[in-house]
Amino acid sequence: MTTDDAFDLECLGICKDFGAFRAVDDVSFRIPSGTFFSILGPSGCGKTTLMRMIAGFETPTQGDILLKGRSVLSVPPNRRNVKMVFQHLALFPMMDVYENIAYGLRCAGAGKDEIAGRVADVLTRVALPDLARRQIHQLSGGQKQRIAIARCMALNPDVLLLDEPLGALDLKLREAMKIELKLLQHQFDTTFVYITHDQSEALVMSDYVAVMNAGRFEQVGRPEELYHAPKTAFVAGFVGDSNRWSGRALEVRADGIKVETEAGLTVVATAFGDGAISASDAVEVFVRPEFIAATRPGPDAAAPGRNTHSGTVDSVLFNGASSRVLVRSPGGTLIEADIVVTGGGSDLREGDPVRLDWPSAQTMCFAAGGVR
Amino acid sequence: MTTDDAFDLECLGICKDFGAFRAVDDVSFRIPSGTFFSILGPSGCGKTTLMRMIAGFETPTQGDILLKGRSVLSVPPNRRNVKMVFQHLALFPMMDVYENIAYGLRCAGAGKDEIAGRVADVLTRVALPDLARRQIHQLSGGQKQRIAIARCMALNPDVLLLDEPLGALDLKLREAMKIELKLLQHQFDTTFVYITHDQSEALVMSDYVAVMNAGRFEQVGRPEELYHAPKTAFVAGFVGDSNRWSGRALEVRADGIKVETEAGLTVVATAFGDGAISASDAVEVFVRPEFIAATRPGPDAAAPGRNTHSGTVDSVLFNGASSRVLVRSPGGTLIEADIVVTGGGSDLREGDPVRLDWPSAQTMCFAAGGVR
Amino acid sequence: MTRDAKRLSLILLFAPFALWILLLIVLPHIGMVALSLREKVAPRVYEFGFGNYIDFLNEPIYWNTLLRTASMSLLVTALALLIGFPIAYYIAKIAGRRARGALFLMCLIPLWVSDLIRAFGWILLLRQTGVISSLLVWSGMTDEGIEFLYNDAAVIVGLVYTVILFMIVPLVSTLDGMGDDMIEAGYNLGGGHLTVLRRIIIPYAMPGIVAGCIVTFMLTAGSYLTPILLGGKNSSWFTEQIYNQFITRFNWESGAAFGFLLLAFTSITVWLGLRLSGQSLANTVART
Amino acid sequence: MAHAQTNRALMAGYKAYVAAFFIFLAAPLIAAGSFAFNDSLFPALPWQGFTLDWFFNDTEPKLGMFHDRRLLSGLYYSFVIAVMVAALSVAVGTTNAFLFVRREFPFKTFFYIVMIVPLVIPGVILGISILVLASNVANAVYDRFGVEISLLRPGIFLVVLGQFSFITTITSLVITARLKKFDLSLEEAAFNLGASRARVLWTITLPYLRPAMIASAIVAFLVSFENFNTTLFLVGSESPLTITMYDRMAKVGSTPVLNAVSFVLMVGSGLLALVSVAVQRPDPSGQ
Amino acid sequence: AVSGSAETLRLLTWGSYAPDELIQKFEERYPDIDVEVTYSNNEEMIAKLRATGGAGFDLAQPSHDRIYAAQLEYGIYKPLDLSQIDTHVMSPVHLEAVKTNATLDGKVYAVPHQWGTTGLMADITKAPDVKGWDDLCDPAYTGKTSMRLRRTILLGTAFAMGEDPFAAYSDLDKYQDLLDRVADKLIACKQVIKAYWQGGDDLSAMMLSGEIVASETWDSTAYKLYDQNQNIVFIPPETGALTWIDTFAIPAKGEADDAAYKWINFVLEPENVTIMSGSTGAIAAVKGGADLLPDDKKAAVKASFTEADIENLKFFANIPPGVEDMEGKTLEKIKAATGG
Ligand SMILES: Nc1ncnc2c1ncn2[C@@H]1O[C@H](COP(=O)(O)OP(=O)(O)OP(=O)(O)O)[C@@H](O)[C@H]1O
Ligand SMILES: Nc1ncnc2c1ncn2[C@@H]1O[C@H](COP(=O)(O)OP(=O)(O)OP(=O)(O)O)[C@@H](O)[C@H]1O
Ligand SMILES: NCCCCNCCCN
Ligand SMILES: [Mg+2]
Ligand SMILES: [Mg+2]
Repeated sequence: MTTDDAFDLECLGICKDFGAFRAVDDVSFRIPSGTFFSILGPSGCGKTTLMRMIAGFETPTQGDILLKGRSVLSVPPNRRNVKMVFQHLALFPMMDVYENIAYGLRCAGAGKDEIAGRVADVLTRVALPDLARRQIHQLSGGQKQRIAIARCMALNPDVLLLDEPLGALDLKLREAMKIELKLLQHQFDTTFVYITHDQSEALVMSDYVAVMNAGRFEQVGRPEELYHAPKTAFVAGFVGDSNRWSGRALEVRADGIKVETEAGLTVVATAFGDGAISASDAVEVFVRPEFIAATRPGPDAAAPGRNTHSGTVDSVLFNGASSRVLVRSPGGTLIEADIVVTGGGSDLREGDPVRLDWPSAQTMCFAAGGVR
Repeated sequence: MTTDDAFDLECLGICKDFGAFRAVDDVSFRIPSGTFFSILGPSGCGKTTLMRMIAGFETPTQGDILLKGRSVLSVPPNRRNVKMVFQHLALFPMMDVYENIAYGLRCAGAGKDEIAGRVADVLTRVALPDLARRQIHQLSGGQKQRIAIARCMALNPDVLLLDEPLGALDLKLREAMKIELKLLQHQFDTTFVYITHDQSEALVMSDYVAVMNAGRFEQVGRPEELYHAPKTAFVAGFVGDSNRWSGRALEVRADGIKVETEAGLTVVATAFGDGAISASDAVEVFVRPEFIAATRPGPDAAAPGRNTHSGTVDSVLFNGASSRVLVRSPGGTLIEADIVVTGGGSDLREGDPVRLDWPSAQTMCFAAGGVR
Repeated sequence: MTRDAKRLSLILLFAPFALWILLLIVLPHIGMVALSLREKVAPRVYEFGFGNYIDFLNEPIYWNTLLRTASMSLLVTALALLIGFPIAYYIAKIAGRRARGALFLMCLIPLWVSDLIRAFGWILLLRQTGVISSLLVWSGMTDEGIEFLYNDAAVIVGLVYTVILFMIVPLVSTLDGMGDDMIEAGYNLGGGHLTVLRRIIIPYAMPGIVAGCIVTFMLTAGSYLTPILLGGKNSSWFTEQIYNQFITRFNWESGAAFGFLLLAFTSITVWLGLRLSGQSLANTVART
Repeated sequence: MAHAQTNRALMAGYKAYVAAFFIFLAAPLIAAGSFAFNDSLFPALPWQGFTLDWFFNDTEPKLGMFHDRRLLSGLYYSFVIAVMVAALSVAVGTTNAFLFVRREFPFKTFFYIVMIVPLVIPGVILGISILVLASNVANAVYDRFGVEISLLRPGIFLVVLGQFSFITTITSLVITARLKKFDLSLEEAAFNLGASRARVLWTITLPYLRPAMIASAIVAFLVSFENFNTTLFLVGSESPLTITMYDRMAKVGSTPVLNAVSFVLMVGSGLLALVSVAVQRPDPSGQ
Repeated sequence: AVSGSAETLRLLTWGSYAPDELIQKFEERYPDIDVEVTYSNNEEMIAKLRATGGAGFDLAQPSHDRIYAAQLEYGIYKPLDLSQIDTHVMSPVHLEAVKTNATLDGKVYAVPHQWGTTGLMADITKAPDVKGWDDLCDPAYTGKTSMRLRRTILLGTAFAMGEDPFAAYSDLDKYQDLLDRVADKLIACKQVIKAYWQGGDDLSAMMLSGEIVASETWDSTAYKLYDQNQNIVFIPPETGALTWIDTFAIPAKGEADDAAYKWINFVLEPENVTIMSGSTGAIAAVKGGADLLPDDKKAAVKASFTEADIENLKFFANIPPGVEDMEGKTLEKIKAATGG
């Protein structure tokens, strides 16, 4: 990873303005060859705009884009070796599967036999060898997905861009395709840049994820890093579920920061992110539900390094393995915790008193006033 | 719950034929007042048809429908006190929010002042008091949702029917609306009949869920019952995630049924459902990922009442609290198990050897050949 | 695309449109207005003046005919709407998927033959010795044939027949866009048939109704053959006046004035209609 | 189940109304068509027996339409005019569609309304205004330069222009509607796959528009074929069929040969209509 | 005109004035000439030629009274080269009549072709006493008569009122006064008539079906119906049948003058006259024209005209500028009046 062309794609200080509005703001990143790279961010944060600049449909206001180490700013979109899978796939409805895949090869001036060979090859690789002569509307959602990828892969792109390609699929299929996409990327061993606003997609599939917000990259890292060591409050809130409380630092101690939330809950938290926190600073505190143990109140006292609170079960959100309980603390704060519901007598029920307990190491505290 | 009118809605042996095709097949159920009742089933199983019969848009081929204890078969749809939230909401685009809500009141002949009062009241209850004069196209998806409910609730219906009202929303909003809908139902204290094909919606919101398949009700029960004590293989597979294996019963023992799966895995399972199982019967076995513990292989031997297998990590699907590991058993079966990924050194990684272990009590075994 | 290329392609795309509108619509109409402002003073001698318009105003026959044409056109429009709406509704909302296409096609059948043949057909049906009258005599309902032709009623029947599909087509296409769930919601919330019709279906179909009415009205007011061929001794039609001015009286100047008056008068009527219904030309006719 | 019964009665009444309506639509055409087979010199009752003479007979007085030179030449001119009008108006309709769907320019809404206007101008007025302009220009040129521009005199060229002037609105609306539904990402996808602009237009966009272009060409053809009001003023010595038939009716006297022509036209148009439905059938792939 | 290559002779004429049989014969004789026919009537011929400035057609056939004013106003005809026309075969009376009517600045613009009359027609079994124009307004025939709402009926009615409209042309005020009285009469008449006919077609249909029993008509139409039903006869009105002569005139920008002259001479040949008259029902303005009628037509003419009737023929007089407009207005007034 020292020579430049070890990076399939590099963006250097990319900005894009639409009139007075800056849609993409100083984004820089480099993607090593063969990586599954996701860009994760809420709707309207500029993901599509960034991708369209890479594909060449928009020109950056500032910055440079390099493919395999060479600037492509002056290369028109139909000459860039970056292929794109569109949100609604954009398969050509007036052509069959074969013609869809052959289209790019024809544009490149490939011969008849070569085209036939490449189409057959790529169809085999997406495990749909028999579908060449199907019409597009005869395909299922998942098959369309794979054909859209095959159409691009037939051209051996340096980078494959995918703009929320699962967005239009229904729930069950989306789950299945998540795993499938990752397998396909392994199979082709090409750099995938994957756009999504669904954090679970990004986490499950990616080698690296960039979290984008309001035109900027907030953090780039492996999924576990983002989840367990978010650098900003935005990342903590956007990646994974959290209880989120605004509050004020009361005291900065060796074992953590003592925080009082707006609703009056006092917790000991650990500083995350770059901003230093001093007493009386406004802070944002995040605790993931799975770190909170909800148990029937017992005799054992608070352990050191843990936050312990009591409350009442407000409601039980049964969802199989992902069941949650909403607990109302005496101050009125609703706290969400993961629980196991077996349907047996030991299950928590609405109105039950309950004790909540979580490590202060898992209580992430950020200086407030950062982005969002 | 002994007098008839303790039930807001009763369906007795409802059938509906479209030509030779039976869309709804002998469905009977009763819904106690104030219940959140969901009908959960795959696409095309007859949910909408059933709901349309309740609303009066279709006439059952057979059976009776009772509202508050009185048959409504001969009551035209505009006189039934059942209101409906349509899948695409069907808000009237040529009227503003106020007029949409006032419409039903006007039809009922309410006076001007009464209408104004009721509209204001119901808007407050859905927490959108300032939106009366908005045009429909100026509302966000979630606001539309709430207006559609408000429009019905303004009429104090006996039963509110909701046909996949979250289907058109995007992911985040859908998550948020799940909880909101449940709160609204509490708030209005009206019987909701909720149609969905998304099991997590049904589980999280409902007091009772009916699982429907191919026109029939497979099982009606509390969410936990369906999840933990499914009566049919269909319910076990449709509600919650599962590892699912087809196999053959080798031996019926006191501590369970010994089953060999098609891929050669031998497990001890517990009989579920009504069909009796004898040796050499074909069976379907289901195990939920959260009951499978995946640990590094250690010295401890298999405990009684548990299934223990070893395998290799095929891939890790990191998804925060819902992370999974795909383990390949020696016979080649892929087994999914929930794991915790902390990002630390103790995490499982691709290629690691691993030991899987789960209770045979949680290994659900159904006689095969049932529906689907 | 560079800026210049963009400009160039815009100009290239705009050119055919501009040529079409300018050469075939704008200039001819300007020419017509200019012609209408010439007064004939002697053979081959003309002067600028409003004489042709003054003649029109001074001659009750002319403006009576114009008013008559306009009011009959409004009547035809209203009838076409009344008759056509249930048909459009049936096609868009009640007929099954298959039947829908077939019925829609059948609606278009009259379009596939010319005005002339349509009128010809009606003459064959309506005349005293025609099919309908003969059927009545044959069935013994009357002793002597009845003349259905040569009166205003015949003209109205013929005109409604000619224009009704221009009412039905836009209605079908707007009603088609209305989900069944909208209507069902109307009933579900307690509306009866009339309420649903009045408060939901009609307001929803309004753009289609207005589009249909505009086209129908303009076509009727501008029609020529049907009123001529089916009309009786009292039925004058304004286009016939225009034709007469041009063709039998060689008076192009006043013919042009009449033409302009017809255009202005019908346009004002349409404009009033749009104002009253709160619609705009772009969102009605364009949608169909 | 009283309400079900009233509903059923209402529905039966409704269906009867619909049936009556379609009888109303078909009646004059059936009348016009069926007298073509009446073995009589006049298209009127009484029925004198069945004959095909009005189609195939080759001698007066029952000269069949397929031997009637003037009707055949009218048919020919109608065809020529209709083909030209269809080709021109589809071409301009297509550029208009691109103009209004793909481009932004000042006063776009205004121009869009202007585009619709020709459809609602009475045909008679379109005809005379074009006639007046063309003759004035031709006269002026003749007076000044002594050159006769015969194209500007009544004749096929003016008829084509006159019909084109309002039929283009129809084709523009049809093609615009289809282009609006076009998913721009299809073009971008083609670009992304390496196609040039021209290739994208040729292989993606135009094929997508093809059904609308064919359907609007058929509509243009039929509307041109049946047009009378505009044509009446612009026709020269080469009369299209409607004018020929009108002259025949009003100036010569109609015989069932006119019914025979009507019959043939109905059959032809019906077939074309079927074709247009077939091409416009919403293809399941349509986005 | 260029000879050698095929040229087209574009005729602008009355329906039936160019029967296929003759056209075929003509094209056989002159293989390099194609004949193309546009059917029209007096008003439309002038309107068309006015629109084209006299272009678009090579030979027109307006009636003799429609040459002078049209030429004066619009210059749509070109002078004829009489040397190219076999004028010697024409009947001198008609030739002279047309020449007088159609000479401007010493140039002749038209020669005669066919003549005929406008008069009345009745089914004698049902309307035995139709004699004069005003009988069409006889209440006894309410709903059973018809007329064409054009200038002919104005003239006929004026004659029936004992006036000579042609004489009144010289004093247009007087003529207007006459027209007003005619209008009153015809407005009152609306109660009686069933409909105004537009062309020969609807008239034939109404008459043959018996829907009407009497009508104003062109004699040629009446002769055709006589073929079908011998009870339907042409009746020259007591005040005299109005007589027209349809002519040959060459449009100002005609492009095939040679062919036009060839056609004129061709149709004047005796055997062709018979064919032509068979088609038109009118009498050719050639010497012995009546004898060249086909036999059935001869019979019909015989059944209709006595010697006295022929003496009493009233030739249409030239229409001076302005009259067309006055008459037009009067017709509109009648049409618009809601009488019957
Ligand atoms: N052509 C344009 N002109 C003006 N603003 C634009 C344009 N394209 C995008 N924007 C704006 O730029 C911002 C980023 O848009 P973009 O489409 O990149 O968002 P996104 O992250 O892809 O969102 P989503 O997840 O909804 O697809 C949005 O606020 C959008 O409104
Ligand atoms: N009017 C009808 N005529 C014939 N078959 C119908 C009709 N309505 C529904 N069906 C059929 O009945 C079955 C059940 O349809 P229904 O709409 O009730 O399904 P659903 O459970 O609501 O599905 P989804 O989740 O996709 O909305 C389907 O197979 C459907 O095709
Ligand atoms: N006013 C003059 C009428 C001349 C009519 N010519 C008639 C020919 C009819 N076939
Ligand atoms: Mg996007
Ligand atoms: Mg449904």
